[in-house]
Order: sequence, then structure tokens, then C-alpha cells
Amino acid sequence: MLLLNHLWIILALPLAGAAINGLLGKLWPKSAVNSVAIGSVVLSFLAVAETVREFCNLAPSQIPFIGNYFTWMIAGEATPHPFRVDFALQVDQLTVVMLLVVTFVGMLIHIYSTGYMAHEGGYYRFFSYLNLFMFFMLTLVMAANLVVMFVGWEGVGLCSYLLIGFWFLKKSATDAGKKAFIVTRIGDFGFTIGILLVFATFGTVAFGEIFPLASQQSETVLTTICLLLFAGAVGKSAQLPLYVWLPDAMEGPTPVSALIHAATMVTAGVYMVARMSPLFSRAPVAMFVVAIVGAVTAFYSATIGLVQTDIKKVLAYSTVSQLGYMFLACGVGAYASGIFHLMTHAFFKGLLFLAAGSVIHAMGGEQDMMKMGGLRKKIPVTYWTMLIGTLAIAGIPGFAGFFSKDDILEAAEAGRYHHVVLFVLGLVGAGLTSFYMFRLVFLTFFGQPRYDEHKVHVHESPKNMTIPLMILAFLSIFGGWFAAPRLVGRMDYFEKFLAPVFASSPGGDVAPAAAEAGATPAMDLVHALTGWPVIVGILGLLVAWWFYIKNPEVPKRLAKNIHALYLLLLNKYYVDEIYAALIVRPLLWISTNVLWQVVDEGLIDGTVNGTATVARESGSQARKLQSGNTRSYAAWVIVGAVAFTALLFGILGVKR
Amino acid sequence: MSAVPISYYLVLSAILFGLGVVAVVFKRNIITIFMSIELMLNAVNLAFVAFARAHNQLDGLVFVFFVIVVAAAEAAVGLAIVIMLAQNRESLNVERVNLLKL
Amino acid sequence: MEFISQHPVLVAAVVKVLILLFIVMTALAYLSYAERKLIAHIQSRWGPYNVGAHGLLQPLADGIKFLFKEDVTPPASDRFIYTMAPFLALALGMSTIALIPFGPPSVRFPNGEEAFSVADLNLGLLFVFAITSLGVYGVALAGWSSNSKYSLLGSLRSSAQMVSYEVSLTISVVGVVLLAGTLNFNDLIQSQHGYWLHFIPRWNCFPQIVGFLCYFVAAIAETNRVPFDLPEGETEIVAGFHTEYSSFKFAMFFMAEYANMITVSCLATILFLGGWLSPLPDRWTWQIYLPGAGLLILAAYCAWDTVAEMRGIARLQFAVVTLIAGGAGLLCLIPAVAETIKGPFWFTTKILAILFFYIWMRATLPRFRYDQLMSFGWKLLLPVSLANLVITAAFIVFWPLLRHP
Amino acid sequence: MSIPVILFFLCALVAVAGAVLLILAREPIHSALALVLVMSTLAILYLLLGAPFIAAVQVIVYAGAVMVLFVFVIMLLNAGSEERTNISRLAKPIGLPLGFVLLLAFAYFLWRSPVGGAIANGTGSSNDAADTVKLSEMLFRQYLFPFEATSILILIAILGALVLARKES
Repeated sequence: MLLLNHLWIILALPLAGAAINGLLGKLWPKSAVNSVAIGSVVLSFLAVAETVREFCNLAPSQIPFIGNYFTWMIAGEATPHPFRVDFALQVDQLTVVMLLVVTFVGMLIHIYSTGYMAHEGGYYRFFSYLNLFMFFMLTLVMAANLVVMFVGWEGVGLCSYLLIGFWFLKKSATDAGKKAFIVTRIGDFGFTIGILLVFATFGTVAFGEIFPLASQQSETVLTTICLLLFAGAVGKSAQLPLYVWLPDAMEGPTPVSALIHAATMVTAGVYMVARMSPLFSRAPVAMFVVAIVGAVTAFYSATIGLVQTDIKKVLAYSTVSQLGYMFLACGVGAYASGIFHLMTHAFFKGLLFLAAGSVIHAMGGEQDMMKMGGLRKKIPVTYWTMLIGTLAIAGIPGFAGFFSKDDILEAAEAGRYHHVVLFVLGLVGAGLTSFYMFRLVFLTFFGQPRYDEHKVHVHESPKNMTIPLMILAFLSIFGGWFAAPRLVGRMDYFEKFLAPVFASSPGGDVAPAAAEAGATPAMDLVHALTGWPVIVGILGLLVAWWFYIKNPEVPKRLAKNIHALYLLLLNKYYVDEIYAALIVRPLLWISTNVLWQVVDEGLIDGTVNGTATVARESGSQARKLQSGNTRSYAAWVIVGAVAFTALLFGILGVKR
Repeated sequence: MSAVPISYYLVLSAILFGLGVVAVVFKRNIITIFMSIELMLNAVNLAFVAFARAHNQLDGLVFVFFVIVVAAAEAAVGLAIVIMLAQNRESLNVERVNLLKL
Repeated sequence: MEFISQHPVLVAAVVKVLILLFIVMTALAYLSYAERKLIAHIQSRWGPYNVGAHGLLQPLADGIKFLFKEDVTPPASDRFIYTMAPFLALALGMSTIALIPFGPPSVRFPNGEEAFSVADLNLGLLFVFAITSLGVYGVALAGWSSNSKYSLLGSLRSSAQMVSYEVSLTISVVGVVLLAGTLNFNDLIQSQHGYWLHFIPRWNCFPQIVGFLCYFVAAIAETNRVPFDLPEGETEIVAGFHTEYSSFKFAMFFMAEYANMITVSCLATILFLGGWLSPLPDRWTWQIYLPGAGLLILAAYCAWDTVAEMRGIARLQFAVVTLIAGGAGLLCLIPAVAETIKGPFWFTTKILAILFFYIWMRATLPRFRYDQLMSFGWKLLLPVSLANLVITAAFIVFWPLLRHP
Repeated sequence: MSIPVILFFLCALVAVAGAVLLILAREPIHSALALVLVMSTLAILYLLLGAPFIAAVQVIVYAGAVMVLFVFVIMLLNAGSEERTNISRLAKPIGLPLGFVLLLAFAYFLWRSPVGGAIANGTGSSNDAADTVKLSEMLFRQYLFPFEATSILILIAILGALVLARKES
């Protein structure tokens, strides 16, 4: 119980690291900065480990374990429902999973960064931001009420902004940072209103107090709340229609893309939906919206990923689509599957990004796959790890992705809110995923080098980059085996572990119950191994092989034949342009012509200046009274004295 | 022995006070204005003593004592200020001294 | 007539005032004579000699001269104040003397009024100071009103000097007041009655020696006498504040100055020298015949002088003087009379001694420089008198504790 | 019509006359003298009221020190008759009448004041010695703190005067 009683330590460590590096790092050598940054994260990982150990010894009655540290803000004590926000942290199974993922992946990526950023300026700044991000992410994950969660939520947003624009001399980077920030704000707007609505409805914002009351609320209210909250999730997790910022976010350093824009932050939306599952589960409409959005996003961004040539862009779109899968899972009520996929995705997508980073590192900053090729021999470690990651994401049996994605699709097919459309979209998306991932691998590592070998000196990355790759590769293989027993019709450990969290949500998860019953016919090994997901996965592999190994001119011909579609995909359905035309320009026009010239200059400035003018005028009039002339003052004093005497004796009639 | 009602003294002090007030307004010479203030203080002192006598209490006298002392201190500082003023502005006319105006 | 019978107090007061006025006027006149004569002798000159025997009628001549000289008033002067100033000075100078007890209060008129003091106030000392503190006006106004640079400077100097020294004058006296615990002159004098070792009189000048010296110096400055006669420093500013004054107004300033001298000497006598107490032990009862004896000796000297020295009209005058002195001496030998005039005799003797000191100093000492004067007054005299006051107070508070712990 | 009453009216007359003179005199020094006159008469009134100590203090401090200071300053600055500027047109039309109103009001209310009827049994010097002792007792016991405060005030005043009068050089 040492650390459970001091959960804040987990947060304090990265914060301290950020503060120290941010304030003093400028003066220190890189080694010192490294030791501070990595040390803080490693320590907080160890703290998490210890916490988890202690957590496992807790009796079910003690879960969720809540540590309440101080009342952050309180208003209206008199009222029956004062607005009271405690700075409270809580730990339950869901939190444990997230904590482990965040701190562990974060730790690895920190280590990786020491290699990747070795030659960059603003070294200390980078690590200070990174630690700060860890702090906010952990806050978000451990928050025991919506407001504290929101703090973390916005904090990670801030850090994402800072890190995307890390190379602030590059205009594209800063623009991307602003874009990410603003687009996310749109969602956060909904999220904020959702929080307020929650308070208005339940009179509190603490999870522990909300959920018991959920059943008493009407479905419409819950639906509204859930949709508002989901809006936040859409923004943060880059779902349709607010996904546009994530691809641009690739302007940031690759470790950032790996940590923030693949492994942790972007999954915050999923986490939040899972966390609020008791509410969502009572709002079928909201659930359906979530599912639809997830499925569509999964398919949609996969299609875009087909034709991208920038290695990181491909990964970005695949991230979006994977997040779509997670929401799909949540939407069909398979929260555990969603979180499971979140975890595995954190592993293999982190791995993929880091590997891509390693490739870029090796290519000396080149990101265009068309200028790569044949790297397999030159950077074997990167190659193998990346291959593993690809196999994992493609859902090839035995790898982590297989289990989680299979779970999700199966839930979409037979889950509580199942719907054939969802299933089909997910399935096609899965096929596309495996196709473009293998396309990436083949383009990068196979075939003839398409770059000038004299200019580019390809070299394997240093140890501190490759070792994290290996560890993540290992996890990408075995990270999914928690769910292995399902294949033989047994209980899925992961879902079993998470079950208490979602138990309160009616029919949240059919899987455990079914598994207990052991009578779900779908659940036998053969069927699982020959299920649709596996088939489409392998199909994608083969098509990619056919396209890019066997006869490489096919894609070009195809692009020529269906040129319109190709362009459409290449330009990402022109979404950015559409947004610009529909939203940005009108907004700009209104801001310039109405808000600026009429409201601001006319009304606001008018009011302010008018006040000033009135004050000045009245003052200059009143000034005439103050002649600075002693005699006049004396005269006024006498006036006062007479008035006072009259008051005292005459009017008040003081008894003499 | 004597048969002078207190009210006589009080009225006298009132008259003196009023005259002092009038003088403050009327005079322009800063020193004279100063003296008028002293006159008012004296009038008040007279009232004090008269009341003290009327109630056969000495507190009034103590207050007079304090008033006198304070008046002395005031005169010291005030006259120093007057001297500075005269040196800086070459005039003792308060109407020429209107630095209080912004 | 019945008003007089109703108010005997007033009548007695008026009578006493008139007598005192006459005495003081003569005293002033002959004080000037004495000054000139003494200084002359100290400087080995004859001094006034021709007007009457030994120039004894000189004051009379001076008075007549003053009266009949033209009274010039500077045209640019402020007439009213110019005229008022000397009167003010003289009046203030003389009025203090009314508070001085020249003899013991035991001696009374038939109607029970004290014989030797016009007004015996409980707060006599305080009132004396009140009046002397007004003395500045005479000088200041005179200098200002006569509208001349010299006068203005002189009066500025003198008023500054008086204000400065008045402080230490007052403070140096407070020690005595503390010892006596009263402000009444007679009580102050009575408190000095008695002897140490049966022959040293218990006068305050012994325990309060510092206060005494401070008082004396401050008094000299207060009366604008040498060495503090800056206001009329001939060498710098012709004659100080009364440069523009002539004839009788000038004379009034003169008299005022002498009157002030007498006042401060009286105060010194009362406060420090035991007033009308006799310096000799009481048991020497023969001492009451001293005044008579003194007068007879004077008469004898005058007689010999008449016979030996004088010629013509002077001889006649001196014979008269001899007769007056002898008669007075014989009169004073009558026990009752002797008993009565004992107090005044000693009082006058002490005053004369102090006045002699004054004149002696004027004859000998040079004049201070102005800044020296000021710094002396503020930086030496005031601190010393303050220290004296504090020490005295401390003594009064702690001495009993030490004696009876 | 006993002597004190006569004396009172005499002094009152002189005092008021002095105050009026203070107002009417053109020369500051005349005003100063008028004020000295007022103060002296007030001292006499204090005597009549049986407060000889206060009377003496009045003369010593006010007439003897404060006013001397005034006269001194007037002489130092050689203040001539005041010039008849009319910059503040406001002062006279408002100030004077109201000043007189104030005067009358005070006079009226004080006349009506309850203690008015009491007789000032002022005796020139009846028990004033005892009174003085009592006064000192009060001053140094009951009012010790104000007394000390005043002394500090005077100290401050001295310093202030010094600072103001010092020549910058």
C-alpha cells in the first residue's frame, strides 16, 4: 500500500523531470538531460509496476481505489449540489492497463529518442516536452473525475502542439501544430459542454458518483451527453470528420509520432469512451454513432493509405484506421476488445513508427518510399522488426494484431450492437490495411534501390534505437497472447481482467459470458484460423506481393486506368480543400468583415473609447472646481462645515 | 465672587472662531491665514477652559495644553514651509501659489 | 469714595505700585550713573564728575536732556508701531518687578496686605517668565517699524538671540523649582532657609551651581548685555534696533534694558541666592544693625569728603547727602525699623552685587561673534541646562530610595 | 456689575476688536500684533476662569514663542502689505457670508447649551496652586501617553523645520 497511498508520485516524477530539464537543461550536457528525462520515466514506470503489484492484492471491494488529495475548486457550498472538484486519482483495471502501456511504451520511446534526436537542436526542450506529455497523459489516465481528466486531456493536446511544432523554424511544422491544436479544440468544445451537462445532470463530475446514478437518467439525456463526449473523442482520436490534423502531425519528430500520435494520446478518446461505458451502454443511439464513425473511419482512411508514398503518412492513416477499429469495438459494446486493440496497437504501431524513424534515420531524412527500396540487407534489424510489426497489424495469426482485430470483427459480427455493415466495413478495412502495410514493406526493403547510393550512406541505427525496436517487436508478437485461450473456447484473460470495469454496463461485453458458457460455436481454433479476417489479411499480402514484387508496373497502369479514383485517393478525397472552402474561408471572411471591423472596432473599441472619452470630458469639466487655490478650498471647507452644523443641530436635532 | 455665566465665554469663543474662519477666507497673505488658524485654535481653547470650569474638571485644561503644544509644533513646520515658499515663488499671496492644481 | 472702602485690595495695590514705580525709576536712573562711573573707574577715568558733586546729578541732567531733545520719527517708518515699541519694552520690563517680593511676607500693612510685594501670586515665577517672554516684541517691533536696514538686522538678531536663550533660561530654573516644589517666590525663598554646617546658607546656588551659571549666562544674553550685546553692536550695525530712535523713546529703551537687568537680578537672587534671607546665621542677632551701621559709615565718609574735598555748591550738596545718610542710619538703628528692613536690605545688597557683576563684565569682556553666540546658546548652554534638569530630577526621585531603601 | 464682569466684557471687547483688526489690517505685522493682543486678553480670561497655569502657558507659548516666530518670519521675509489679487472670485462671495453664518450658528447653539447657565466661579487665584498640582498629576499619569506622543510630535516638527529650512548646496 506504499504507492497506492501516494499515487501522485507517479505523476510527480515526469513533471519534475520536465521542470528540471526545462529550467536547467539548457546549461547541461546531453548526458545529464538524458539521465534526468529517462530516469524520471523509468522511475515512474517502476512506480507503476509497484502500484500494479499492490493493486493486485486489493480486495474487489476496494476497487476502484481512489486517492483524494485536495479540493481543487468548490463553488456554492450552500447549494444541495455544490460544484466540487477534488484533485483525485483512481486506479482500476482499465487504469492499470493504460498505465502500463503508457509508461512502458513511453519509456522505450524516450530511450529511442536519445538516439534519434542526438543531432538535433533544442535537445533539452524536446525531452522536457516529452516528460511533460508523460505527466499529462498519466493525469488523464488516472483521473478520478471528468475535470481532472480534462486537465490531462488538454495538457496532452498542448504537448502535442508543442512537439509537432518542435522544429518551429519550419513553417509546415508550426502550421501542422496549429492545425492539430485548433481541430482538436472543435472536439474539446463538445467535450467541455458534455462535462457541464454531466454536472448539470448528476450534480457531480466524479466517476464513482456518476455511474451509480446513470440508470436513473432518461436515455435522451444520456445520449446527448455521450454524443458530446464522443465529439471530444473524435477530435482527440482523429476520427471522421476531424481526423485531418493527424496526417499533418507527422511533421513532428518521429518519436513524437510514435508516442503521441500512435501509441498514447490519440487513444485517449477510446480510453475515455471506455471509461464512460456505463453511460454509453445506456445510450444505444450514441453507441451506434460511435460504431458507425469508427467503422467508416477505419475503411475510409485505409483507402487513403493505399496510395500514399510518404512512409510516415501511410502509418498515420493506418493509425487513424486502427483507431477506427477501436471505436468500432467500443461502439458494438466490446470495450475490452477495444482496449485490447489499443494495447496491441500501441505496441505494433509504436514499433512501426520507430522502425520507420529508423529507416528515415538511415536514409538521412528521406521519407518518400519511392526513393527507397532494397534496404533489407543494409538495415536488417530495422527490417525484421518492421516486418514483425507489419505482420502484427495485418492480423496474421500468431501476432498480437490477429487476436485483437479478430476480437473486434467478431464482436462487430455477433456483438450486442452488431450490424452487418459494420462487419463488412471492418473486414474490407482489414484487407486494405494488410495491403498497404505490405506495400510499405515491399517498397521500402525489397526491389532495387531507387536512391543515389553515392549520396545516401545507409547505416543501421545505434543500439539505443534498435533495442527498443526489438523489445516492441517481441511485444508485438506475444502481447496478444492474453487472448489466446479464446481460440480454444476458454476465458480471455484480458477480458476477464477488465470485466469488473465494464460489468456495470449492461451487456457491455458478451464475450465473457459466452466464453463462460463455452458454447459459442464460432470459438474453435479452426474457424478462428480460417475466419474472414485472416483470409482478407493474407489476401492483402498476396495482392501487395503481386503488385510490388512480381510485376511492379501494374500499379502504374492501374493508376492510369482509374486515374480519377487514384487522384481522389492521392489527394485524400480533397477533404482539406473542402474544409478550407466550406469552413475556413467563410470563417475568415466573417472574422475579418464582421467580427473584426464591425464588432471589435465598432462595438468593443467604441464602447471602451467612449467610456474613456466620457471620463476625460467629465474630468476636464470637474477640474475647473479644483482651482488649486487655497482660498477657494477654504471656502468649500466652510460650506461643508455649515452643512454639517445644520445637519447636526438643525435637522438631526441633537439634544443639547 | 464673579457672576459671569459660562455661556458668555462660549459665545465669545464662537465669535472669535467665526472671525478666524472669515479671516482664512478673506486674507490672501499666507502668513496671515496661518495666524487666523491660530486664532481659531485659541477660540477653541477658550471654549475648552470654559467647559472645564463649568464641569469643574481639569481634563479640559489638559486638552488646552495639548492644543497649545501642537499649535506650537504646527507653527514651527508651517513657518518653515512659508519661508521655503517665499524663497521659491517670491510671493506670499496664496492665490499665486496654486500648485495644488494638476 | 465708598468704592475705595469697598475694595481695599485695589487701593493698597495702587499705592504700592506708585511707590515701587518711583523707587524703580530712580534706581534705573542711578543705575546708568553707576554703570558709567564704575566703568570709568575700571578704565581709570573719572567718569561723570561735573554735574553735581561726583556727578551725582548726572542722571537728572540726562533725563532733562532726553525730554527736551527733538523727537525725530523717520518718515518711512510705521508710525504706530514705531511709537508703541519703546512703551511696550519699558512697560514689560517694569511690570515684572511688581511680582518680586522685596521682603518677607510676614511684614504687612495694617489692612493685612503684604508690604514688600505688589502681587504675591502662587505661580509668580511662571508669570514673570510669561512677561519676560513678551520682551522680545519691543526690540523686534522697534527694529522693524523704523524701516532701516541696521535696525531690522539688529532686531532680527536680538529677537533670535532672545528666543534662543529664553529656552535655556527657563530650563536652567526648573531644577530649582523641582527642589522647592513650588512656583511661589516666597515659598521658593523659604525653601532655602537654613544652613549647612551652621554657617553655609542653604542657597540653591550651591546644589544648583550649574543651573545658576547657566541662568546667569542666559540672563545676560536675554538682556542683550555684553558680551552678548549683538543687537546693538556699534561696530557692525550702528546701534542695532534703536538706531533710528532719538530723545525720550531712546531713553525708554535704555530704561527698559536696565529694568530687565534688575528683573533678572531679582530672579537670580530669589531663585539661587536666598532672596531676602540673610547670609549670616540667625543666631547673630546683631546683624539687624548692619544696614544702619553701613549708612552711618557712608555718612561719615560723606562728611569727611564735604570738609576735605568739596568746594562751593558741591560742598552744600554733599552736606545734604551727609545729613540724609546719617539720618537714615540713625533711623535704621531703631530695633523695630531694623527688624522691618532686614529683608529688603539683604535683597537689595544681593541685587546690587549682581548688578556690579554685570557692569564689571561689560567693562572687561569682548563681544561674541553672532554664529558663536548662536552655537554657544544651542549647542552648549541648552544641553548643559537640560542635563542639569535631568540630573536634578533623577536625584529627587532616587535620593529618598537610596536613603530609606 | 462686579469687577470680573466688567473685566470680562472689557477683555471680550478687546479680543473681538483684535480679531477684527487681524482681518482688516493690510500689513501682516499689524495682524500679528492684533493676534498677540487677542491672545493676551484670552490669557486674562483664563485667569478669570481660574486657570492661571493655562493663562501663563498661553502667554509663554503663544504670545511669547509662536507669535514671536511669526513676527520674526514676517520681518525676515520683509512681508509688505498684501496685494489685492482677485484670482479666486469664489472665495469671498461664498466664504464670507457662510463664515458669518457659521459664527452665528455656533454662537446661537453655544448660547443655548445647557452649561450656559452655570456660573464661572473664576477666582483670580483661589486654589490654582492645587489645581496646577492636579493638572500635572493628570498630565503625567492619566494622560502620560498623549504627553509622550506630543513630545515625539514636537521632535518631528523640529526635524521637519530643520530639513525645510536647510539650504541645498
